[in-house]
This record gives sequence, structure tokens and C-alpha cells, in this order.
Amino acid sequence: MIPLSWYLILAALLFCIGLFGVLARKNSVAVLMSVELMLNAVNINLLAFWRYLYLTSTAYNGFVFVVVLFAVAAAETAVGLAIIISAYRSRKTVAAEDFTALQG
Amino acid sequence: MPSEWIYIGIFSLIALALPAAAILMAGVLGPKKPNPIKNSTYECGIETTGETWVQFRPQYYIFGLLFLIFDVETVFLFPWAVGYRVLPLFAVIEGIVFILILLGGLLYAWRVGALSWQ
Amino acid sequence: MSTAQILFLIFSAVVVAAAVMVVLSRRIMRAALWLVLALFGVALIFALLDASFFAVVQVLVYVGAIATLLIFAIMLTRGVMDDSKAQLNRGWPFALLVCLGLFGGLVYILSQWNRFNSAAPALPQDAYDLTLFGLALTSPDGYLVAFEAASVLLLAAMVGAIYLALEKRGN
Amino acid sequence: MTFWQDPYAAAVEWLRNLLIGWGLTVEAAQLILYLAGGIVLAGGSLALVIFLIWAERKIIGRVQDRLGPNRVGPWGIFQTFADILKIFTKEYITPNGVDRVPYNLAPVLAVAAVIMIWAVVPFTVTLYGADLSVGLIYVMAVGAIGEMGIVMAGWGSNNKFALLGAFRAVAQMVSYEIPMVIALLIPVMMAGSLSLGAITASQAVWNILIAPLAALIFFITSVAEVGRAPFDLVEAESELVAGFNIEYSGLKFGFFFVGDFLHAFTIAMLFTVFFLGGWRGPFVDQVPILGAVYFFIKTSLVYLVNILMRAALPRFRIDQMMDFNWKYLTPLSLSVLVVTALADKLTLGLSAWVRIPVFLGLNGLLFLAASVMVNRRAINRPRAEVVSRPRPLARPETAVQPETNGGVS
Repeated sequence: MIPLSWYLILAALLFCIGLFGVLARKNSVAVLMSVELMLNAVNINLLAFWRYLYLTSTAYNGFVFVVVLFAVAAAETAVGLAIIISAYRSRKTVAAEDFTALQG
Repeated sequence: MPSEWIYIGIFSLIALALPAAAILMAGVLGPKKPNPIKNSTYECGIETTGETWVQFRPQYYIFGLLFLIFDVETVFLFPWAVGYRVLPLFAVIEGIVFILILLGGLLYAWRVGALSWQ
Repeated sequence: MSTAQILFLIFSAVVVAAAVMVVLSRRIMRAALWLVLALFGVALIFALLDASFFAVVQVLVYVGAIATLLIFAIMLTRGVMDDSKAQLNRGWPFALLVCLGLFGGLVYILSQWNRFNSAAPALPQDAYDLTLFGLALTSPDGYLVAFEAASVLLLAAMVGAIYLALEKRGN
Repeated sequence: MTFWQDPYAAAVEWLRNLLIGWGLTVEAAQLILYLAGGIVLAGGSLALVIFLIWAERKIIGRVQDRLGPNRVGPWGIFQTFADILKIFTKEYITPNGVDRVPYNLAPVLAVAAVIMIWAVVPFTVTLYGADLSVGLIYVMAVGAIGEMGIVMAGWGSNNKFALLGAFRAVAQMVSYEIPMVIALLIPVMMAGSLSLGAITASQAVWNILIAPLAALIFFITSVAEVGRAPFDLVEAESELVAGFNIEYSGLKFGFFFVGDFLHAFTIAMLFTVFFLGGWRGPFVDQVPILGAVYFFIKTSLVYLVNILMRAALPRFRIDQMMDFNWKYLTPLSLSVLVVTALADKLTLGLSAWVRIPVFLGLNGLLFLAASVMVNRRAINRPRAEVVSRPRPLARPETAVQPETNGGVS
């Protein structure tokens, strides 16, 4: 059988790869893609905890968390990409470092 | 892992392998005589100018966005529909409220003209 | 090594390799296709965790909708980023350091935890029942607030994103 | 259960015992059975395409007062084999600048995504690939893989027309998936399960009688999902130079069409499962194998309607198609879902003879209301004049002016 640790290490690795993408990528669409990776890492963790530690027929916490995370991921992608498209329309760039209008 | 998934996995591999094998076989059987004119990109007989880049309409994004939101909505509605037989009337009405809220979003999109293809 | 372990290693190798390619690909469209592969691999991991519902929903939502939306957005904003130049910030070694440190720290903290290596309990017959999940989701003692809040969240996201993305009439 | 009542189950049992008798473990025997079953099912679906192509050409030919294929073999039945022989010996032309992996993967995915649906379809009580507990979402998710195949074809081809075609196709597919999923929630509600086997078994009264509007919506949207006439504006092969598959040749091009034909038959199968009671019919309890006969009769009828629709209806414009989906089908499917959910809860416990007329009446009222609203909108809306724009002339000074002086200079 697979021990819980394997899933947790996989999720940690995926999360860190996503974080690297968020910190290092120039293109803001690529930054959003990396955020998707991080959210998926969280989902793996939640389902692994459900399977290994909270497997009862009445507790649906893990399921509800995952399903709400789907909704959050959808909302985040939709609004994030809309902001990028809107910024692209007015400034003709999608590089994250060029979005400086709010800089003090 | 439930045993059905093992069948699905094997079946998917077969489903991928059959067309791939046929395409490979046809590649072995067919002639291979490439030349620069034949291999050029199709464009009504005129040589391609510029990169493969055309400006896309924001309309595509709007439809993709509506699809995403409604898709996630159905993810919530699937457990509701599966449990429908045992749900009390109150819970059914909760589901209907859920649908109506999303219908409000659709009406908003309709009103601002996001649904018409220009 | 059992069959499940071998499958896990294969699937996670696919996920990690695809995720690395998402982060490092120069051409943004290639990165998106790698992302599709990574998300698909995560769906396989879910199937391995006996969560069939989330395995298929992962493909339906992430591959079918979110990846499609990302690709539409890439097409809308294409041509402004030069693919031939480096796609990483100048500070990327620093970011790499942060991520490696975080990963090491996470693994260290988790390994101190006494249930880190716990094995999975056998799956009870009714553990995976969508009927009960639907019941829990809509009952006031259960997760009714989360259910309705999700609907409002989706509504807000839809209205906001349409407002931002729609070209204003007149300009 | 004797052999004649259910030859399939008997054969599987015989084979399993044979394999175990050879000294294999139970798991290994199961694995070999899975492999054999998968190859038979997937190969069978591809072999069916050969027949489907012939049948469709013949039927459309008759509709258009032609004979259709009639040279190779009796009634031209071997025409498709000749076509296969030809397409296998064609050259692959790979244009410059393609992205090789997505470009070559796309036709494989286009076919595989359709075949994968067959894994969960129940043909009889015992004859199915896998009775997945989330079969319905699986079917939808596999559609998403097909979508990715189209994106890969469009992008990998390095051609702006292929890319535009792919994006139109994907926009159409994702749009029509919404009313489709919502309409499918009604069979799920009635069965209390997402498994296709359970949905079939629950239909003592066929779902088409409980929710005829949902059935209609599913039928229309599934045709749009495949991209057949009248929704084939993306690859109107009689008018445009194909769509996303423009840069493909030989068998790679052919496989997009194989996928299309197989998908058209597959949606007919799904319609049968969801709304026509699948394998249900008289005497199925005694002789399960009869279910397969009923299943294929029902599927063929749906498929025939599909073909006749293709032959009869003119093509949509893209704005009409999007309007039809977002301003008609989506609100209608949502209201059908709401009305059915309420009506079913409120008439619970009444006999089927009361419930079915109630459901039919409610569906009829909804359809009537929707038609009245659409007609009122159509009447009140100012119409755009359909005239061709004046075209610029190459040399205006030599142009013949019909009004002035009768054309004499």
C-alpha cells in the first residue's frame, strides 16, 4: 500500500514548483498557470487526508473543501484572466513587471 | 483504486494504440516525396505572410468564461441531483435557489450584450 | 513494490515533469499544453486515492474549462511577449532558493509528524456515496452555507469577469 | 443462466475458468479478460465505422435522389474498403513549421476520445465494459479530451486558418456542453446515480416521457457537440477548405472523419441510454441478450433521425448558433430542470398514470412559453438588411456605369 507520506511529498513538490513559477515567470498568464498548479497541490493534500485520516461515512469536510476549491479556482482564473485581458487592451503588455500603475 | 478504473485505463490505452498503430502503418505504406512547395503552409496559393498570428475576438473569452462558471455550477449540482430522491423538499428548494442565482448571472450577461456574437 | 506503488510513481513522475515544463517552457502555448498534462496526471492521482468523483470532475473542470479558458486568453494576448527571450525574471535564482528552502522545510516538518507514514484504512462500503454527499451539501446542519456561498462566489466572478473583459461600447 | 439466454456472460465465465485452469491467478485471469474485452470493444467500434460510412452515404444519396455508392460489391457495400485501401497508401504531407507532437497526437486523440466513451455504455445487463459509478461525468470529461485534440490540431498546424477553425470549433463545443449537462441532470435525478447502468435500470418509464424537453435539448446539443449539420459551420466541407484539419493529409485527415462518424453513432447510443431506456424491453429479464437487440434497434432509429436531419436542414450562421444556445437552450434547460425537480417532489406517491400526463403537460407549457417569447423578440427586433456591400473596383474610370447613358461612352 502507498503510505500517506508519498502523497504529501508529491503535493509539497508540486506546490513549490508552482510557487517558483509565480515568483519567476514574466508572463502574467504563466503566473496564473502556476497558481493552478499550487491549487492542485492543495487538492491532492485534502483528498489524501480524507482518504487516510477522516474516512467515515458522515464526515464530508474533505469533499466540501475540494469542491469549494474548484469554485475558487474557477473564479480566480476567470477574474484573473479578465484583468490580464483588460490590462492588455489598454497597455498592450502582459508582462507582470510592467503593471506598475499602482506603484507608489 | 477501484477495479473499474483499471479496466478504463487498459481500455484507454487500447483506444489510443489502435489509431496510432493505423497511422504508423499508413506512414510505412505511403510514399514519401516531400518538396518545398508541397510542404508550405496552406494559404489559398499565396505565400504566407507574417507569423501565425491573428487577433482573436474577446468574444471567445466570454464564452469560455461562461462555460467555466456553469461547468463548476454543475459540479455542485451533480451530488444534489444524485441525492434528489432522498432529499427533503427544503433541500430541493435550496438547489433551485442555487440555480436561480446563477440564472441571474446569465441574465446580466445577456443584458450587457455579452451573449451576442458581433 | 506493489502495483499501486508503481502506478503512483509513474503518475507522479508525469505530474512533476509536466509541472516543471509549465514553469520553464519558453513558448506560452507549450506551457499551457504541459499544464493540461499535469492536471490530467493529478486526476489519475485522485483516481488512485479512490476519489472517482473528483478524478472525473478534475478532467471536466480543469482540462475542459480552465485550460480552455487559459488557451483562449493566450490567443487574445499573443504576440506581445517575445518567445525567443528568457521567460524568467532576473531574480529567478533567488526564487529557486526560496522554493527549495520551502520544500526542504515542509518535508522536514512533516517527517517529524507521527502519522506521516500512516497506511490507508480499508475503504468501507458506504464511504464513497454521492447521495450522502448531496444530502450533506444541502442540509442546514451540514454545508448549506458553503453550497450557497459558492453560488454567490460564482455569480460575482461571472459578473466581474464579464465587466472587465467586455469591450466598452464607444471606445 | 444458460448459454442461450446470455451467451456473453457464459462465454466470459468459460474463458475465466479456462485461464484459471491453466494455472493463472485470479487477478492475472481478470487482467487478460480486461485486455481481451477492451480489444474486442475498441476494435468493434472502429469496424462499425466502416459500415456507418457506407450506410450514411447510401441514405443521404437516396434522400437527394441519387443511388449512392453502387459499384464495389452488392449495393456498393464494399465501397468503404476500397476507400480504406486508398487512404492507407496516401502520402503524409507534413507542412513546415508544425509542432510535431501536438500535430501528430491530435488525430489519435480525436478518435480515442470517442472510443473511450464506449467503455462505460451498457449494452445489456451483463454486457458492458465497466460500470463506473461516475459514468455520466466520465462521458463529459472524455469530451474535454476531444476538445484538447482539436486545440492541438489547430495550434500544431502552424496555420492561421487552422487555428481560427479550431477556436470556433472549441467555442461551439464548450457552449453547447452547458445545456447538455443540465439536461442530463434530469435522468440523474430520476435514477439517483451517475452510473449509466443504474440510469438504464431505473427507467421503468422511459425518461423521454418524463422530460421530453430535456431529451430534445440533449439531442440538439449532442449533434452540435459532434459538429454535424446543421451545426457544421466550422468545417463546412462543401463550402470552406475544412477547418482545424486543413493541414492534415492521408490517414491523419481520415481519422478526424472516423472520429466524427463514430461520435455521431455514439451520441445516438447515449441518447438511448439516457432517455429511451437503453436495453429495456419485453422479455429482457428472461433472456438478457435480447437487450442488445433492443439497444441497437433504438440506437439505429436515433441515428437515422440524425442522418435525416443532416440531409434536410440548412446550416446555421455562427451568430445564430451562439444565440440559439445561450439565449434559448440554456435558459430553457435551466427552467426544465427547476420545473421537473419541483413537479417530481410534489407528485411523489401518485401513480405513473397521473404523473406522466402532468410532466408532459408541464413540458408542453414550457415549450409553448419559450416559443411565444422567442417569437415576440423576433418580431420586435429591428432586422439588418441582407445586401452585399459595394465592392471597390480595380480601375474605377473604366467601369461600366449602367445608369448613365445606357453604358455608351
